[in-house]
Amino acid sequence: ACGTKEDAKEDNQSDKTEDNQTGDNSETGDMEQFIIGGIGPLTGAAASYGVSVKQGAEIAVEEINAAGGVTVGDKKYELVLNFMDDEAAAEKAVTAFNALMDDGMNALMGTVTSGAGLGILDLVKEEGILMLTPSGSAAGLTEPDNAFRLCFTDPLQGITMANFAKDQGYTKLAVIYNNSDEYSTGMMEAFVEQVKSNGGEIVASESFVTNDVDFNTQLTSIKATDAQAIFVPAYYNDAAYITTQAAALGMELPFLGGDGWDGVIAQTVDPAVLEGAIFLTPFLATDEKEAVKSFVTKYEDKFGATPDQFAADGYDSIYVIAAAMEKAGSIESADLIAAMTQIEVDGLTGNMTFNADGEPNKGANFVVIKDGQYTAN
Amino acid sequence: MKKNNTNQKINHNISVKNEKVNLNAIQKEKKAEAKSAFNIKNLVILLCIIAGYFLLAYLVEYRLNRQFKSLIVPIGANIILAVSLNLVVGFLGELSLGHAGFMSIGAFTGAIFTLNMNLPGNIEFFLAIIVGGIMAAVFGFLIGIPVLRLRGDYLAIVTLAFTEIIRSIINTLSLPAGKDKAGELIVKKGAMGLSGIETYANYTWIYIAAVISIIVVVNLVNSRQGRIITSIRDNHIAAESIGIKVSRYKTMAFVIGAFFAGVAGVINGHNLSSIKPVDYDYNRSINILVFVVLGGMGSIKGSIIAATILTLLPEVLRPIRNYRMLMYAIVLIAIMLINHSTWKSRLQGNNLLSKIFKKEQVSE
Amino acid sequence: MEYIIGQLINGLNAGSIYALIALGYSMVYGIAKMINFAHGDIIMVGSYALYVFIVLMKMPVIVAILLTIGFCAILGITIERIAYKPLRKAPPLAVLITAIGVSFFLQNASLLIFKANPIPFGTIIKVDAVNIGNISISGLTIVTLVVTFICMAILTLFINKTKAGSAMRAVSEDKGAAQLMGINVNRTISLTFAIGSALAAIAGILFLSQYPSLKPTMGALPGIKAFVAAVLGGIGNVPGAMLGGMLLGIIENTAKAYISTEVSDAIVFGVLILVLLLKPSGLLGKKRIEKV
Amino acid sequence: MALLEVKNLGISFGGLRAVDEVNLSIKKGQLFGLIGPNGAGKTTIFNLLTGVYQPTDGTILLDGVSIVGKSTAEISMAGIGRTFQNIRLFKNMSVLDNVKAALHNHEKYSLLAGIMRLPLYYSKERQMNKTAREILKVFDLDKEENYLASNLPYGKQRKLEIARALATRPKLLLLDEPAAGMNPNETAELMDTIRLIRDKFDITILLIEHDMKLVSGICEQILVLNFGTELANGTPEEVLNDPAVITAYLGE
Amino acid sequence: MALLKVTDLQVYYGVIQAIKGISFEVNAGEVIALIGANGAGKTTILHAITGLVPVKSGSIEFEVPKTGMNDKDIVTETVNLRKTPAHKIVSLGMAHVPEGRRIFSQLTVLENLKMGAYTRNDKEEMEQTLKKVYKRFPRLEERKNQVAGTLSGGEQQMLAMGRALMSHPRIILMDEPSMGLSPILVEEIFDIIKEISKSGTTVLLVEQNAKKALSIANRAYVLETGNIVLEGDAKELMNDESVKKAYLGE
Ligand SMILES: Nc1ncnc2c1ncn2[C@@H]1O[C@H](COP(=O)(O)OP(=O)(O)OP(=O)(O)O)[C@@H](O)[C@H]1O
Ligand SMILES: Nc1ncnc2c1ncn2[C@@H]1O[C@H](COP(=O)(O)OP(=O)(O)OP(=O)(O)O)[C@@H](O)[C@H]1O
Ligand SMILES: [Mg+2]
Ligand SMILES: [Mg+2]
Repeated sequence: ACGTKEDAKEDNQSDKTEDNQTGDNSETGDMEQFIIGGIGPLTGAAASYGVSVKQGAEIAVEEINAAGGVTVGDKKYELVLNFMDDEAAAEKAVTAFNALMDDGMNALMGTVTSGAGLGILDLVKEEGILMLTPSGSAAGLTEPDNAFRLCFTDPLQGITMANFAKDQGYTKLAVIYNNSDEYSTGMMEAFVEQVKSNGGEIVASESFVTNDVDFNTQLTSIKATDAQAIFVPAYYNDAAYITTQAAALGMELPFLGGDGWDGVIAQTVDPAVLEGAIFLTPFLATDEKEAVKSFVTKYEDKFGATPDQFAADGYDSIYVIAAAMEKAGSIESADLIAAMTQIEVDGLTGNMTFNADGEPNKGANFVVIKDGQYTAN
Repeated sequence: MKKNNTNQKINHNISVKNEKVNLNAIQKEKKAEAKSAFNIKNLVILLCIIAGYFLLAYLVEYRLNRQFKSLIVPIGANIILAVSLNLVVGFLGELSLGHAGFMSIGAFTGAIFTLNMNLPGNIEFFLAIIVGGIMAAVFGFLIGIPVLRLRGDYLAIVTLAFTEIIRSIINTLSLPAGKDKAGELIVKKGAMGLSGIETYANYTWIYIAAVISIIVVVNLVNSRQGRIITSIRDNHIAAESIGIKVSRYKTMAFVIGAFFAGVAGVINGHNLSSIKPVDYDYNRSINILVFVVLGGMGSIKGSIIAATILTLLPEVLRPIRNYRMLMYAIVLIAIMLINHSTWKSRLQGNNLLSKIFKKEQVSE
Repeated sequence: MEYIIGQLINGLNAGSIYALIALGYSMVYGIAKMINFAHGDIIMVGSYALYVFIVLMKMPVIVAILLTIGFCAILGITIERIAYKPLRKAPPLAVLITAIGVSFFLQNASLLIFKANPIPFGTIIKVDAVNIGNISISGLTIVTLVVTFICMAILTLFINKTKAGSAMRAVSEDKGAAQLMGINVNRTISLTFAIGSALAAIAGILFLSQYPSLKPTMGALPGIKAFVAAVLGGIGNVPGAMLGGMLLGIIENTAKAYISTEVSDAIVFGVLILVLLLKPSGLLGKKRIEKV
Repeated sequence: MALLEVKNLGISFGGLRAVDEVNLSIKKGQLFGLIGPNGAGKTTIFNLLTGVYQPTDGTILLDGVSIVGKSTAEISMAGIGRTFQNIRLFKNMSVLDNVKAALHNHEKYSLLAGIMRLPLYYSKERQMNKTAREILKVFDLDKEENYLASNLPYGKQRKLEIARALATRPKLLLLDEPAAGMNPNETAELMDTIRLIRDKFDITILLIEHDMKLVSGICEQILVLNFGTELANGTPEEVLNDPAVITAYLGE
Repeated sequence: MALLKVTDLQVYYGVIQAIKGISFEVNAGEVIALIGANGAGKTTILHAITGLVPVKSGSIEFEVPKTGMNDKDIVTETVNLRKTPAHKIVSLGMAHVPEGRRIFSQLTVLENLKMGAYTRNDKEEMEQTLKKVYKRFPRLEERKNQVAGTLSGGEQQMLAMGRALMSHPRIILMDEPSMGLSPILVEEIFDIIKEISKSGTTVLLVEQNAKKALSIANRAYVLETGNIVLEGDAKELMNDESVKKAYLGE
């Protein structure tokens, strides 16, 4: 019984520990603030994804504020990004979300990972606040009317890649996927479905778990089959290991990937092993588009690293929210949500609009890796 | 032979002697011997419990901000976990890293139950807690029988292994996740976890659950069975020599621990609305163990406080953003060092948290 | 056939790394009687150190390797002095917890220093694959095997044949009595951690060569796998660690290859449990006799 | 008919034949001494009688019932209590709880009763406290009932171990060097206590001891072991004057 | 000048004061007995001297030959053991047979004995000492490859003494060496102690068996709850009424 008294004390003290805002470094003091909450992993195994999103978003926030903030009706708003760590765990995401609500969050950019997102969905629903997930690709994430998504869904990608494989004339396919990660599993399941309905066959379905680094066994098994191509719905660091080890085993099968592959070259010691790999991505750091170029330079100056797709997603998410604000002419959640379906944003990840289900419509372009370079296909 | 039968107690001989240093242990405070259940002590406790509830209610309704409101259930769940693990580690003296596994079993059983039943909310949740707890207990029994023959670090690794087995097995199962709008049964791949779980858990539920688990464990350790369990911890050979069926009572403690881990799992699941097998890996077991050791093995109050503080700590540390988890690590190490530092033992002879609450110390 | 052997080699490949890590794990346990949960993270630190020396400081490989090993040895001693030594008289579990704290600390410290993004870092050990018929064994696998074996041999000799070694065994049993024999307990324990961490560094270097990417959390999984390996072989027993590591690698890969990649973990741990039930102190671990 | 009947008992450890062809017959109520050089196998015999080791051959009958192959716990329930050469108390439990733990087979109540604190719990606990205190009183440990066992001075620790063994209501009590490390006064006191418990709890006692004052003082019959086998067996007078015993064990 | 000189020694366990400022000295060649009831503080004193427990105050002076530790030397200096790291004490020529034996129970008998000679580098002489030890304790030679932990109580006591002798000490501290030994062995042990002292090794002996201890000791100190209450010639103490009553059980 006495335990609860204890936490009570703790809580009261920590009421003071509010205000952990980031990004409000522009001197436009008189403007009102519009607080965008961010949730994603900044520590733990998935930290890199969260950090990228955060950093991309920070750049967007700075740009917008520097340009005098967001005009909503006759008011101008300064954007404030308040990004909190959820260690990619639903449990932490819940408290992070509530902490953000305490800090007066106006709209949520998050979560970065799907699992955490599903954990806060109920809360988001009852708050009715605008939620835009930059990179959470699990199908269920956009189920509430006030939840939107900036990236593709896993199923969509899986299906697209399956059809692509068909066009390439691959009928026997192998997959290696992360069965402890819904992004990877989701994509895999859709892919397998589609391949089958396209009359193809899956000759090998191998799995691994997060943090695995040794894929030789899976690859050796695939090598023993007559697969024509390997589909790897996974993130770039897994992809880097897989391709490298495949090469070491002397396998020449072409690789098909998902948007998680973006950044794989930077992750691979000898990009030669990636030669010919094809994947789907809305963003390419090497893209010639002006917007992309300037973003990439800014990002590299500020963070000393090439931005990956997560960074781009974060960046775009901020612009989408800003666009929604302007369109809505108010910062009421209801208006923002209504506005989401009416806006059209030309972002780093393509020109996008959003449908009532919260899904984005945007062109995905295939990317082939040729002589260590991403090249539009 | 004599005071310290050291040559048996390899490398503990020093510490064994040092146990003597602690003062409050020289004379354990006398327990008032109650004649029956109806006595002042119990009455006071009852009142304290009720008062505690109203205080909590008041805090949640009027004082706490959302961040900390949303921490009530996790704190409560962790208290249940810590207290029940303490039964195994602190009182039985066996190092188990299987708690996350039992939690997982509870969480998934409970979630599947509520997803597929559609009874009125609270009844459904109550039943889910029972079912989840029992399921975990059953596994605790099945695992305990063979595994509890092992001791110390070997038991630790085996229970850890068991946690991982549970995880990867659930990963591969396909779970019934209730019916969709069309009335079709949804089957989810374990790896994808379960989502859309009703968030039944609230401060009332967790308060009741936590209080019950605490009462059960406290009463248990002060009962005949509890005495047997602690005697096994202190010297299993002597315990056998006075007619104690060691494995039987080990299993008992283990199963009870598993049951409450399961209960905590169910609550955890119905607080998050979405659960994944990976959420219950060995790291979680380790975190629970940290609560127990930090709070002091064999100290229920210690576990309660440690669970509370360590659940709050990362949240309180949010303002220092990037340095948060680093700080967490430092604080963790610091507390352990202070707890056992010599100057500490000189003026206290015991555990930091036990400065607030007295507790008996365990040498192994 | 070729397939089977191919898979066996994969097993050896992974196994030799586990074995190498397990060596350090097991020896620290054997002497200091503590599960050093930070062992895996020392591997991580070692890998980053190597990266710093070679890529950022442009040092010659050999120098870098030696520096890395030295650095980790010192790190090991420092950790022991700061986080474990004050707890000599505390119940063993207390040390386990600080070890976990140290592990958190190292991970998050390198997260702050080197950022979250994985850093690709190629192998520094270039040995051509050996081809027997149409089976090819990667040079690295062979190097790792050889190094692991050498380490094991040296370590075994050191512990059983040298004076310092016997001092270690005495300390592991009764620090007080060891002192009465004229053994410097603190130095002996420091030495233990130095050697353990040096082994971790070597493991880190080879691990990195096999799996060329740096990540603050990279040590966690190999750490726990090695722990399992050590227990499988009989924790505290050096040859056991080697055996355990190899077996673990082979079992794991066979399970993946012939049963299912999805349940391979379950199978590995299942085997561990079975072994311990049949041989409660691991394959080579000798049973501690408790006279009544 | 004898309470304990041991016939050509034997056990080997690896090559070593620690106990060999030992016969032992103890009558009800007897105070029996087991002596012999260090390493003769005395403690090992205790371990065999209590099921800690399983004999490689021989039979052990307690009240005519064989206890070979029974577990230590079962043997205790069958009526053999013991103390250890190197004290094995429940160090972190109170003196009272040490004894109460040993009462567990006599004052039973269900787990449920304990957890729910049913009336049965209170009555049984009260009963246990009463019995435990009576036993402690015999060893005048009643004033220290709330001390942690590990904080008792050495002599009292030995007594507590005996008290704990008694609490299991044994027919036969095995004492392994009860006077070890006690000074003459403490030993003298102990002798009285041993006699007292034999009469008060009317039990049979088999004790190992190197203190001849004690052995000759209270034992009615003595078995002398040497290298695991019987060297002599008889009354103190016979045994202690047996030249073989003198050369092998007593000296001068 | 005394070989070992303890002045105003105070030792605490936490807040409990176990030794309340005692002083005594041991001259070269003497056998000194420390007697006292359980818990008087005998073991604590020995532990304090060899640095197993921290000393609160007081000094412990030990006389050592200037050049190394070979007995022919006459030139000596006194070192304060309080300032000497515990592990250096053995090499100064002091060995300790601790209470409860503290043998390395997982090591074999032989390994245990070797441990005793840890600080010695003189191989041949070591072999000699080993032979001597085996001569004194034949049982140890029989069992040299048995795991020490499985030795009988008495065998363990022999091992503990043998181990101490392996360091070839000038003074040897013994904590109840006769404990748990058969009468004949007790005799033997005390004979051995006599021999040891004859062979020029000084002995500081803690005993429960006051009668025997006093019979072989030159001088003795009687300890009660951390204080020295009586001291003097062993023979005289034997006839001291209070001693008789309290420790000789007459
Ligand atoms: N578990 C064991 N493994 C190997 N040898 C053993 C074991 N237990 C006892 N022994 C040996 O058996 C012999 C008898 O041991 P035991 O402890 O019975 O002697 P004891 O008569 O009790 O001697 P003491 O009076 O010194 O205690 C000893 O030589 C001992 O070394
Ligand atoms: N590690 C310790 N912590 C606390 N108190 C201790 C410790 N060791 C000994 N004591 C206490 O210090 C006092 C002296 O103990 P010590 O062991 O020196 O007595 P002793 O004369 O050796 O007794 P015995 O004859 O039983 O060996 C006793 O009261 C004992 O309880
Ligand atoms: Mg014995
Ligand atoms: Mg003593």
